[in-house]
Amino acid sequence: MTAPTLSPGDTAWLLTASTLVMLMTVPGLAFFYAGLVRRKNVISTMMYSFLAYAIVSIIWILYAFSLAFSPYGPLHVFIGDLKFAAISPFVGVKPSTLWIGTTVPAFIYCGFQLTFAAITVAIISSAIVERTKLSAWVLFCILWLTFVYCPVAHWLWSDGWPVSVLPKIGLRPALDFAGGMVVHMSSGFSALVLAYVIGRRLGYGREPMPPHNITYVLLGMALLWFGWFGFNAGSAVAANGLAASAWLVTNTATAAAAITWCLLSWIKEGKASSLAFASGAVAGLVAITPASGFVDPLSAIVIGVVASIISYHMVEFRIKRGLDESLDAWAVHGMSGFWGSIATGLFANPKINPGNVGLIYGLIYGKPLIGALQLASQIVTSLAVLGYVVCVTFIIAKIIDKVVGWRVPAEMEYVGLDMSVHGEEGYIMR
Amino acid sequence: MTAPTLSPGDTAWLLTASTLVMLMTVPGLAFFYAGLVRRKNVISTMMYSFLAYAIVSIIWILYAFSLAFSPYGPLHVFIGDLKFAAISPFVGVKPSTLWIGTTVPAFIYCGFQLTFAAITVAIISSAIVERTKLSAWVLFCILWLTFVYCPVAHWLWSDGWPVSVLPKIGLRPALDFAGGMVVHMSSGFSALVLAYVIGRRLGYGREPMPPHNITYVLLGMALLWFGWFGFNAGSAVAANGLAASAWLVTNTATAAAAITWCLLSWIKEGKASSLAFASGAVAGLVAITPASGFVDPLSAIVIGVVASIISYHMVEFRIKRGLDESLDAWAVHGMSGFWGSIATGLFANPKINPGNVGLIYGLIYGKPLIGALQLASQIVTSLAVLGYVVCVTFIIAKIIDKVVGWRVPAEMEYVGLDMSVHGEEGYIMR
Amino acid sequence: MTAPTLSPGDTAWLLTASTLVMLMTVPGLAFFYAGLVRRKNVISTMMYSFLAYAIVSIIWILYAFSLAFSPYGPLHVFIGDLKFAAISPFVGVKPSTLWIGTTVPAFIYCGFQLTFAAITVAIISSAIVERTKLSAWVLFCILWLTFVYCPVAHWLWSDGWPVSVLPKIGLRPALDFAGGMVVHMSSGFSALVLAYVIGRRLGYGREPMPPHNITYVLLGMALLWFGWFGFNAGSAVAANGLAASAWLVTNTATAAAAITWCLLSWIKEGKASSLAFASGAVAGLVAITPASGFVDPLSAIVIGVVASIISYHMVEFRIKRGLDESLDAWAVHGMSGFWGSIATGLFANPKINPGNVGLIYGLIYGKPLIGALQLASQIVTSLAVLGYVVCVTFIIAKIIDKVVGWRVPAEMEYVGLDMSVHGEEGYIMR
Amino acid sequence: MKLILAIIRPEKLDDVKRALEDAGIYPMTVVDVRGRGEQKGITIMYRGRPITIDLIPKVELQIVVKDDDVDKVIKIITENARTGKPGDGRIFVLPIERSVRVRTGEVET
Amino acid sequence: MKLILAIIRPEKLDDVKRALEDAGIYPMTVVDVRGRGEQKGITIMYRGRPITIDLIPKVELQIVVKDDDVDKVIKIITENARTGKPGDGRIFVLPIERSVRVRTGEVET
Amino acid sequence: MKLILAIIRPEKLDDVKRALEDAGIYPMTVVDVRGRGEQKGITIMYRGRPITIDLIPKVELQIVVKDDDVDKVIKIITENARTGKPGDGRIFVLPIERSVRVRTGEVET
Ligand SMILES: Nc1ncnc2c1ncn2[C@@H]1O[C@H](COP(=O)(O)OP(=O)(O)O)[C@@H](O)[C@H]1O
Ligand SMILES: Nc1ncnc2c1ncn2[C@@H]1O[C@H](COP(=O)(O)OP(=O)(O)O)[C@@H](O)[C@H]1O
Ligand SMILES: Nc1ncnc2c1ncn2[C@@H]1O[C@H](COP(=O)(O)OP(=O)(O)O)[C@@H](O)[C@H]1O
Repeated sequence: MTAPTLSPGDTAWLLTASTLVMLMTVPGLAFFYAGLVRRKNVISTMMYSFLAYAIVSIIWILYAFSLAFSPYGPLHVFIGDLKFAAISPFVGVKPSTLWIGTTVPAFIYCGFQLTFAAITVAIISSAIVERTKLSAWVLFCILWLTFVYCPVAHWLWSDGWPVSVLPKIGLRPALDFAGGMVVHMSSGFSALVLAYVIGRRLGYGREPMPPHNITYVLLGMALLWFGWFGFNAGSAVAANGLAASAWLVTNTATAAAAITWCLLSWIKEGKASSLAFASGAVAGLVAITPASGFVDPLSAIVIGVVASIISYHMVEFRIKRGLDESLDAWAVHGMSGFWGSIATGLFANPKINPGNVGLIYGLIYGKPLIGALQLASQIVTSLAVLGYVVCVTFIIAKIIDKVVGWRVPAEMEYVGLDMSVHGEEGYIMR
Repeated sequence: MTAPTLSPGDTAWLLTASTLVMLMTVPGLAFFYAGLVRRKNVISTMMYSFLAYAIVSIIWILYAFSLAFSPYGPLHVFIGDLKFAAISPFVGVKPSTLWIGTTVPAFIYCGFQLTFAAITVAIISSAIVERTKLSAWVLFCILWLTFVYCPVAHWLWSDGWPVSVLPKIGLRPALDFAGGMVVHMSSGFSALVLAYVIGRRLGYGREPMPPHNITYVLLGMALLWFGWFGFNAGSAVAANGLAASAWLVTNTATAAAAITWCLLSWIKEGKASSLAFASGAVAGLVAITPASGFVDPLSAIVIGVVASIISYHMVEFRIKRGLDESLDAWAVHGMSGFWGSIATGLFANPKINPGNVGLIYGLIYGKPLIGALQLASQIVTSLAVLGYVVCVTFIIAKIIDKVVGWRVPAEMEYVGLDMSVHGEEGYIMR
Repeated sequence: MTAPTLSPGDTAWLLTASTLVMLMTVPGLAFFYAGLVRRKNVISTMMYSFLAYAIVSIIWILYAFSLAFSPYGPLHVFIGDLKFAAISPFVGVKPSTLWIGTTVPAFIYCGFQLTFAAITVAIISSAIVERTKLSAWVLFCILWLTFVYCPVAHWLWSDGWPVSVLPKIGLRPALDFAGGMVVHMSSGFSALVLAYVIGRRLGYGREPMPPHNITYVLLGMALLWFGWFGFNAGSAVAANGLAASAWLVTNTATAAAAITWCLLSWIKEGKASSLAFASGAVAGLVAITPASGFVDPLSAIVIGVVASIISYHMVEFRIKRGLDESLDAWAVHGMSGFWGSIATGLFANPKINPGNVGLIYGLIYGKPLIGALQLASQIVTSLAVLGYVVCVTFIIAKIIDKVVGWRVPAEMEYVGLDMSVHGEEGYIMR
Repeated sequence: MKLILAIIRPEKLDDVKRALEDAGIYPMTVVDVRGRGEQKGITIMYRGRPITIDLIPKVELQIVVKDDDVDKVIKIITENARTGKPGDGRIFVLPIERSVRVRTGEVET
Repeated sequence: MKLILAIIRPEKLDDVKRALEDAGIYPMTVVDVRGRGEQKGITIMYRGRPITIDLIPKVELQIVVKDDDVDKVIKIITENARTGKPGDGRIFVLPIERSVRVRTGEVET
Repeated sequence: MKLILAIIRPEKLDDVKRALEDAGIYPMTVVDVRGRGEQKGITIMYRGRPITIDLIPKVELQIVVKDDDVDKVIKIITENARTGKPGDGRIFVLPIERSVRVRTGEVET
């Protein structure tokens, strides 16, 4: 096999896209979440995201990239091996046919994927804010990345069973363009599990806990939206028509979802809440993620609208259940990620990505069976991801609870983690 | 005609540039404006920008892109038709010769233009802050995009009379590289009209209304400057020498204008105000916009310096007239956009963009007539844009006033729109 | 010689990288520093950075680019001439073989370098915050850029003695991929000199001067990290494997350094300070800068860890000496820049950048002499830069002290520079 | 008339406000303050070292009421601001000599 | 000496300050507070539902003056802080027992 | 009991707090305020023009103490908040009629 040729244009876009996705966590997610908590935990909440990014950055290089993306090894249907650990044996300045990005240097493919792994871990921190030990979180980052993210990423994006085994049993390879299952379902459902294991914040439900800085939430939302163009359009791993299409549908679904949730809050609560707009935007971004390389702009509108409707009701449901899944990663990432993964099996349009047909376009273009099989693959894989993630995260969470314990003492929680854990005060405005 | 070939390098740059321009509105403009208002309206002011972006995003896909950029239809000298509505018939993953960006996928050309339309609408919100109903603004976004932006964009950037008819009557095609007329004159003069129709904020002129968060204004300015490289250098619709030139003159004019306005405030008011610096930067960015694909760096300095001098005095004039055009979109965008459009006819240098000569380089290179004709085209088109925009915006504004009314009740205005409309408080710092 | 061909891919990346580096100063550095000072100086601190950027932008075009990057002139071993002043004689829309970026238009090479010069000057402002006249700072920007930055940049990146003379005397050309010496050592040591000449803030050491807004420091850190991908990966001046490698090692060293400093604060002070994380991130970014085009990811971990350990102790040392080098540019930029420049001579790996071998890989690959010579060149050049920068900055600082004076009157310092110099209040939160 | 200064936990403000409303006491002025009581703040053990956070955010209510209402207001505040843990706060009663309504200029007593 | 506590609209602070200056009264301490009067805040009709915003930002002036100046100061404040609409505020006068200047330690009365 | 209102420079808060602690006085409430004294703020010459910054950030301590401790507290504050330059601040003493501990409801006197 001849060595693949590096494309400067594709490489330029991957360098840019990786940089954009990095910004989503540092500081996008950090500000989004920090704005939602009480002032006394603003630093702490940001640090969960920053530390997640930094820890994943190191581990990714050391062994996680290899685990997730090596197509070799005895368990390669489930997870890769350590052939590319410490990435020293493989010199990454050249492209490699091992990965989808055959026209870009392997180093930046590795870096691009690194930013995905990092944000996935960081999203989970939304469930533990205002009450959790830093040491428990650090431990969780390492374990979860290794035992949850690496396998699931391997399944969908390397040589895992949803792409290698499903076709052999008559189904279609499962599609997850930019991480509806790998990133959003996995982080969202893990957040739910953690919230359950860790328990509620002191005073939750009895005392008001309003977001202390909505402008930061909106800044975070904007940076997420901005960076998400790198996330979705970057997942084409080339500067081509598919990237352009992903760019446009990403924007479309997000706008539709933001307007929808904002309208819901206007109609149902009498106020056009800006947090509703922000939540909607994120729900739309999440839902379009798995579909962004397959659907057309009109379908994107539907995907966005439905995403907001689903996640809106899931938030209500979560609150009614009295669960302190504090910043709603489950309702927004988990459930809209689920919806987007299913929607990919409904709306995939072969005019956008030749060969990939969802049920609806299958019916239109006279290939209903292929469409139905695609939908089936999406459902099967989503449920498998869901099940795996919930179980393994539960085990990890329980182990950490036993070993170091999740919660800080009550006085620390009362004073706030900024002062008690970090010895810092977010703002001194006097 | 052979199908154009996609260039990965050009596509990479357009994907990036579109993403950068998106950031200018979400959250650039939102923070710039929100910092300038009183604390009680910080959320509301941001939401005008965010909603404008979201609404334009949807409408652009549905029909506005087609209206603005379809070269077909019976009125194509004035406006396009609906041939590309809902962009489903045209599959945008390939480049198209219909648009200037023949080496990039049509989807991203559409997306790039979307971000321009969105920021143009959002700029106008600066005139209505702290006193306006959300419903009126939503309605305005839709009507103004359709009846003002689409035609004017069509005139300059598709097949409109300034590029198709003017040459036939002996003039030169009017030049507007990145939107001096389409974006800045149209939004700036519309802001003036709206301010006039809506009237002043309660207490305006009697009570102090200082900007509540100058750091947000400076953040917004910085993000605008940053994103504007995508705006101007992206308007080359290729990663080429013209883009590089646009990048450099954009930075140069902006720096010159920022220093100039800052100096004016230092000399005239005794203080080197940071808001002066920020206003100057925006004035410089605006003025270089139409010229950025035509002028050299030394001319950019002149364009920037003059922009700040003009806009500075226009702000003074506006205040003296007692008009509450609250955040000076007219003085800065309208008037510096006007100046930049004229300056293009003065400073266009054929060494930068072959074939395009302004009056000054016409005199230098012995082609004074072509230069003079170019200047004439710039003046004629600018005045036409100004006249059209003012009239149509006035009609739209009056209709909305009759149908839903612009102003919130006085108590809502007193309490602030964050609490009364959005049910939210921007910061809870206690 | 045939004219070089423009590469759209490389150009796309340079346009992007330049834009990213611009963001590092405007507003990255501005927010980083402004968060660290007291509330009453937030505007003032930002304005030092913004003005530095604007002033450098103009002077760069007028003559500084030529001084730094013209390979001609009688003193070309030391500094360039004015052949490219006002950049009018050279039309920059085409690539030029005069500079390293032969596949990108000269205009964007000039623009890319502009952003480096601007941030270098802006970093120095960290030493003068809360007590310095604006006029003195403006004067300093102009003089320092001319007499310190231009020569030092010329030495390493054009035709200066470390690359042209050292090889002739048997050493290796000194390596500074993205500015360990040119940017960080020069700004860091200049900050030290300025702090010494200007003296301490009133009440320094007696009164608490806690950072007023740590969220801004973290925002600034994040934007620096983000933009630094443009800084380091952009310094490949192409979208190639080297850029990809620089991207990945930049992220790796930064993460390692951030974790290290955070751990140091956790262990030594009992708190995992977020400022420690931020300082570590910057130290890592600085240290990897000169090495980013030469080393592999594992070496990057070592470089990052050591950078934090060094800079951590230098901060302690600085405080013990009672020096008010207010925001520790010396300890972080100066000393980690020094370390990174030496580390390049230790860890350069020829598998990353063929032909460049540091001592360690020299020993491994059996070329210990070349490695040792490289290390020697790094040490010699670093010390020369250090000596030159300290002397010339001292002279400039003293001249300014005589001519305009550095310090504002005590009452202005007490009230804060925002009110007294800029006539503005950063936040009005009431 | 008396000025009641009540320093309470911020998270109890809503409860106290609601209870006062129910008793027909609407007017009040609220100030964000920081404070410490006799415990010298809160002391936490963190990684084996004691840490004292000495000024904790509190809310100060300033309520001017007729002399007859003082006991009622104090009772409502104590009952609704209480958690039983240190830091619940203090109420001080100060004499008021005169009270003027800005809108009308009228003097109340 | 008396302590005058005046709770007024923030947007009237400049006017009041200027009027006090003109009368030779410079010293004052200003506190940012939130408050509600007898109206229980402001009630707005929005999309057919009533919304009550109950704690509105106010400014509290604390001015210590000689007994003789109390009436003058009250008059100036009421005149300059008045809009005639609910929410204009209240002025309370409290007795001061002693006043000490930190710079000199001297006691004033 | 008395309420001591002490308006001091923010940068002196730590010193004053520490000195009070050393004297066994822990409880206090701290309010961020702005103020001006008889000097009408600070006047600066800038580029040949006088500029007056009139409301300077200050910190107001509110400390309720037994009558016997008043002199001691005043002395500690004056000594530790003093720089000798205008703007050092003022201390006012107000009478307290009653003091109630929220946690226990007990009345102190
Ligand atoms: N003597 C005092 N003077 C002024 N403020 C006080 C005094 N005692 C308590 N406070 C205020 O009340 C708050 C709570 O007091 P604290 O003593 O902790 O309550 P308790 O001991 O009754 O549980 C303190 O944070 C402080 O603001
Ligand atoms: N009895 C009171 N005790 C404490 N503060 C009060 C009282 N009455 C009014 N205030 C303060 O004065 C502000 C304005 O009072 P308000 O009653 O609305 O004015 P008015 O009824 O005289 O027009 C309130 O927001 C509150 O801060
Ligand atoms: N008469 C007063 N009433 C209320 N506050 C006062 C009064 N005098 C001084 N203050 C407060 O004390 C602060 C310092 O006072 P200042 O007069 O400057 O101190 P001094 O003159 O004793 O040096 C002022 O900023 C203000 O907040």
